[in-house]
Amino acid sequence: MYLIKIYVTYKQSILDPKGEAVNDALHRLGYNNVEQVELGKYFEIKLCADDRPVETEVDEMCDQLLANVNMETYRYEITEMEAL
Amino acid sequence: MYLIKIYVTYKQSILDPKGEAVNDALHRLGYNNVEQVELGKYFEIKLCADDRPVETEVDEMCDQLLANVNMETYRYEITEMEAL
Amino acid sequence: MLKQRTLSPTELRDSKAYRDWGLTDAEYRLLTDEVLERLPNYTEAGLFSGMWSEHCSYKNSKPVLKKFWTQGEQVLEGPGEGAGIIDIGDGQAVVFKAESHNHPSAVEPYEGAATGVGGIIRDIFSMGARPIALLDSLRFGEPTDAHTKYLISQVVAGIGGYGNCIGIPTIGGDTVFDASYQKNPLVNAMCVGILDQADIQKGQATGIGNSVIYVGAKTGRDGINGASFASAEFNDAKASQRSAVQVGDPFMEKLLMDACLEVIHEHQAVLIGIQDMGAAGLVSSSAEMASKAGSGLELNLDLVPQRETGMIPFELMLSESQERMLLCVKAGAEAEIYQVFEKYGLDAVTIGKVTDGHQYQLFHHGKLVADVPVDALATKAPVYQRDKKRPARLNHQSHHQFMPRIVDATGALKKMLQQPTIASKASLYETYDSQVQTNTVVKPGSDAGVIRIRHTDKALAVTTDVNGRYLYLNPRVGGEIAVAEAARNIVASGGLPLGITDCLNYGNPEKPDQFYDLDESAMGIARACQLFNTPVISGNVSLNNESNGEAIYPTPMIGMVGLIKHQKDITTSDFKHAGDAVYVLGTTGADFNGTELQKMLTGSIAGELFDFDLVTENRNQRLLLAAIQKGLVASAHDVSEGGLITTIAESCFPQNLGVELTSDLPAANFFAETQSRFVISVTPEHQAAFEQMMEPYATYLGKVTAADRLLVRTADQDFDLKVSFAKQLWEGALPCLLS
Amino acid sequence: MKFAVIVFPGSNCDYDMVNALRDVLHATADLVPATATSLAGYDAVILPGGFSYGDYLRSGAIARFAPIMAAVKAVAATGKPVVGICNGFQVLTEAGLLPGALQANRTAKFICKTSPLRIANAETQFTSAYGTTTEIALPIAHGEGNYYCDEATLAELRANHQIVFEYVDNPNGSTANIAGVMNQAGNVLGMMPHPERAVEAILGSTDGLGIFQSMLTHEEVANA
Ligand SMILES: Nc1ncnc2c1ncn2[C@@H]1O[C@H](COP(=O)(O)OP(=O)(O)O)[C@@H](O)[C@H]1O
Ligand SMILES: [Mg+2]
Repeated sequence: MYLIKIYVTYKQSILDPKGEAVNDALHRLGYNNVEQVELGKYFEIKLCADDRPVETEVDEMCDQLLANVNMETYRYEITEMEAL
Repeated sequence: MYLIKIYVTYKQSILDPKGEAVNDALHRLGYNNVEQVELGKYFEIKLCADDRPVETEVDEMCDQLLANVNMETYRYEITEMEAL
Repeated sequence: MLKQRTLSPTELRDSKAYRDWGLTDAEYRLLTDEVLERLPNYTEAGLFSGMWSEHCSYKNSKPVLKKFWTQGEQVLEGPGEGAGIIDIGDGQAVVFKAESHNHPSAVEPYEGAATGVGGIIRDIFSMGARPIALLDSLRFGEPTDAHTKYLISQVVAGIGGYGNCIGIPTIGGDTVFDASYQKNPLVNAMCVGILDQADIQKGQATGIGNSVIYVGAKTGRDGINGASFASAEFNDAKASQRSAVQVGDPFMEKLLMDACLEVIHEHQAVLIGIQDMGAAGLVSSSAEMASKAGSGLELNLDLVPQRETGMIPFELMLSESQERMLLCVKAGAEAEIYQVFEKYGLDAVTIGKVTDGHQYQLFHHGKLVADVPVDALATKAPVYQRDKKRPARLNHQSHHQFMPRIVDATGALKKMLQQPTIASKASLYETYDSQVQTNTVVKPGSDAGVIRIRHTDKALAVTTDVNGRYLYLNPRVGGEIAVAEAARNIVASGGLPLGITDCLNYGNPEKPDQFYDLDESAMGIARACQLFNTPVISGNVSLNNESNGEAIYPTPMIGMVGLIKHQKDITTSDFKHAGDAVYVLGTTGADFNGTELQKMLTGSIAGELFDFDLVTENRNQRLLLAAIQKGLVASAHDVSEGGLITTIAESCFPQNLGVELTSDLPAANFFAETQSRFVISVTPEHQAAFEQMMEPYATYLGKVTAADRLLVRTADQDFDLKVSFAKQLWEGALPCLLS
Repeated sequence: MKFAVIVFPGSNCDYDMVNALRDVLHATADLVPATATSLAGYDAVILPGGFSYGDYLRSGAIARFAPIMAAVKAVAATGKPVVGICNGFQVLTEAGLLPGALQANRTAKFICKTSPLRIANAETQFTSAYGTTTEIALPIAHGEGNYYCDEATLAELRANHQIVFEYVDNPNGSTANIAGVMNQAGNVLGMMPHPERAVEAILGSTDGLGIFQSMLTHEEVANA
C-alpha cells in the first residue's frame, strides 16, 4: 500500500480568486505582512500496488482527473506504507 | 520572506464527501486499486517576518481562519526564502 | 519575469507570426496595403487579429445574419449592442442574449462553462438591465465514455457554480446527447434581464475630453487572444494552443454588477456609455465604444490595473481576464464614479479619454505604441461571402420514410423513457439555484421557465430549443422547426412569443457544404421568425465546431422570451386532476425520419425530413394561447422528441396521475415527431367550450385518472404500465448513466 | 418588530428576505451592510443566504469577521432573535453562535429542490405559529448544508431540545437529519432551508410564513 500526497496548484498567470479572497481576509484580520496566498488542492490517496509502476499511475490520474493541465500543475510524494 | 505551506484536512472521524466523489470517479476511470481519497486544502502563503515568531502567527491564522477546528486539522512547513 | 520578445514590423511580416494569432496572409495584406497603408507594429497587428476574428467581426457570418428578421414594433434595440431589448409595456423592457462557450468548455469544462455564464451576464447588465434569469443549452456526446461524463459533470457544475453564487436563477435550458457532439460539446448560456426603459444604456464613448474608466478585476495574462482561439478549429495536434483558460470569479462579478447598476441608476447624468470587456478584451470594448460614437480614443496602458508584472501592450489589450467593464464618464465626474466602486471594494481607474479625430492611440511607458484609425479596427474587418454547396448527405434517392415496427409498445416506451435525451434532466438542473430572487413561478421541468415581474400582473416565459438532427436532415426546415418549437414551449406556458436570441453553432464556413447548412438554416429561422413575429434581437456565432475534420450537426440554438400578460394564464405541463379530459391538438402523421425512435431502433438518423407547415403551426399555437387566456386549459405540453406517448407520460409524472386513453392510431405513430402538436388537459366543466373552440383541430383521447396506470389503447396494441414505474425509469436513467 | 437583514458582500438572498418581510408580512425591515457596527434600534437580526465573500474558503468563514458581527453577537447576548438562513446559518456556526459546522453535501453537489421537514420543536419562538402542523416543505439551495457535530454536542442538542427542524429524507447527509438548530437560550436559530422562498402561493408554497409569524407573535406577547 502506498500513500500518495498530491499538491495541485494553478499555473502562473491563472487567476486564483480563492487565494485572493483569503489574502484579503488575512489582511482584514491584521496580518498585513502576508504578501500572497495561493489556494490549491491537496489529495491524500491510498493505493494498492498493481502491475504498473506507481509513478505512471499517479501521473495518469493527475493528468486525467485530479488536475487540469491547461491551468494547473501538480507535484506529488509517494511513500510506501506498512501493510495494515 | 517566508514561504509557508499549509495542509488542511478533515479530522479522522469526519466523512469527506468531495474525497469520496474523487474516489468514485477514479474507480470509474478504472483505477480500482485506489483505496481511499481525501481531499484537503493546500495553501502557499508568502509572509514577511515581523516582530512575532512566524509559528505563532501561522498557528493563529489557521485557528482563526484557514481551518475550522471543529472538523479540520492542519499542519504546515515554514521555509525561509532568499530575499528577492 | 522574462521580458517578452516582440517582433519588429518587418520581422513580423517576414516571419508571418501573425498567422499564429489567426490572421491570414490575405488579411495581413489587406491591413498593410489598404487599411493602414503601412506595416503594422507588433501591438497593432495584435489588435487587428483580435478585432478581425470571427468572434468580434462576424466576417464569415455577416452575410448570413443579414437575412434575419429583426423588425417589429416591440423592438427597442436590435442586434448590434451588447444585447437586444424588447418593450413589454408599462415603461419596462426585457433584455436578453445568448453566448456560446464551446471551445473553452472543451478545454476546461468547469471554468469554460462558468465564464460563459459570467460573460453573458455582463452583456445584460451593461445594457442597464438587472439580470433575472439564466438558461443553459447543452450538447454532449453519448454519456457512455469517461471523458464525456467528466465533461457533463464539470460543465453543469461550472454553470451552477457561477449562477448560484452570483444569485441569478437558472430556470431553463435543454440538454441533448448525440455522438455528433462527442468531441465538440456545445455550451450555450442565455441571460434575461429587465429594465425601465429610461435606464437603457449604450456602449459608446462620446464627448472630447471625457474619461474612459476601467472597472473590476485586474488584467492578467489569461485568455490572451481568446477571441481568435474561440474561432479556430480544434485538432489534436494543436494542443499547445490550448492555454486560453480563464477562471471565473462570480463573487467579483456580483459586486461589479451591483456597482454598475448603481452607477446606471443613480449617476445617469455623468455616465455616457458602458460596455463589458468580452472577447478581445480591452481593445474590443474600447474600439467599439469609440467607433459607435465616431470618436477618437487615447489610452494610457500604464494605468490599467494589472495582476502580473511585465505585461506588454499586446497582452494588456488582448487579455480576456474576466469581470471587467469599461465606462465613459463626463470629464470632472470621475471621483463621483470612483466612490461607487470603492464602496464595493472594486478598482476603478481612468485609463484614457475621448479625443478629437478618429485615431485609436495607445501609450505605454510614455511611448505611443499603437496609432490606427478606430474604424479600421471596429468596422473594416473583411467580410467573406463563402461558397455554398449542397452537401451530398442531402441528396436522397427517394422520399422514403423510416417505418418502425413496434411489436412491444410498452417495452418500446420503457426504453424510450431511458434514452438520455428523453430522460429527466432533474439530476442536472437540481444543481442550479432556480429560485433565488424569489420570482420563479415555473421551475425547470415544465415547458418554459416562468418568472413573474414583481409589482405587476405580468410574467415572462423563457426557453431554449433546437433539434440538430432535424437540421442535419434538412437545414432550412430544421431551422424553421427550431423557432417553432421554442414558440410552442412559450405558448404552452401561457406566453405570447416576443422575440429570440440565438447561438449559431456550426462547422467550418470555409467548407461550402458547411456554409450551406449555416446559410440555409438562417433562411429557415428568418422565415419562421417573421411568421411568428418574433424578431431576432441578439445572438452569437460559433463556427469551426469540428474536430479532425468532422463537423457537429448544424445546431442553431434558439432562445425565446414570451410575455404572459396575466399571471393567471401561467400554465404548466403536468396533468392536474383525475377526471380531466385529455386532448391532442394537431394531427399525427407517420413522421419518423430524424426521430428519437429512429435513433433508438437503428442507432442513427437518416432519410428526408418530414414535412412541416409553419402556417398550421402558427394556427395551433394561437388556438392554444386563446384557450389558455380564456381559462379553459388545466395543462398544456408541447409534443417534441419521443412523440406523443412520451409527452403524455411526462404530463403524468409530476402529480403521479394516470391516464386512460384510446386512439385509432397505430402504436408506432405515438412515437412520431410530427410538429405543431400539444397535449392538453381540460377540466370537465370547460370541456364543451374547449371543444367548440378547437373544432376540428383537437382530438379527444380520454381521461386523467387517479390510478397508478398509464393505459393507452391504440389501433394495434396497448401501452400499459404503472406510472410510478415509468417515472422511476425516466428519473433514474441519467443519474444511472452518469454515476 | 423591526428587522435588520445583514448584507455581506456576496449575500444574494438579502432582497428576497426584505421583500418577504415587507411585502408579505408587512413588517419593517432594513438592509444593513456588513461594514456597519451597530444594530441599535432593531428587534431582530437576519443573516440571509448567499455566498459571503464568495465562500471561497469555507462557507461563512470570512463573513464571521465582518465588522457587523460584533453587533450581531451583542444582539444575540441580549436575547433578541437572530436567525441565519443558509449562508447565514454557516456564518453563525463559524462565529460560534451556534454549535456544529456545515460541510459539503454528501453528494458533493449543490442541491436545489423542495425538501419536506419535520418540525422537531414546535415550542420555540420560531415555530409556535405552526400550531399542530408537524411537517412542512421548504426550498433548499446549498452546496454545503451537511450539518456536522460530534456525539457529545448532539446529545446536548437533544437534551436541550435545540433541534428545530429535521429533514424527512435527508438530502445532504446531515448528522441526525438536522436542518435547523438553535442555541441553548433559544433565541438564535440557524437553518439551511429558505423560508423566505415559501411565502407566496404563486411561488409554490407558503410554508415558510410560520417562522416569521412566530417571531412577530413572540414579540407582541413579550411587549404586552
Ligand atoms: N441544461 C438544463 N438547464 C436547465 N434546465 C434544463 C436543462 N435541460 C433541460 N432542462 C429543463 O428540463 C425540462 C425539459 O426539457 P426539454 O426536454 O428540452 O423540454 P422541451 O422538449 O419541452 O423543450 C425543461 O423545463 C427544461 O428547461
Ligand atoms: Mg416542451
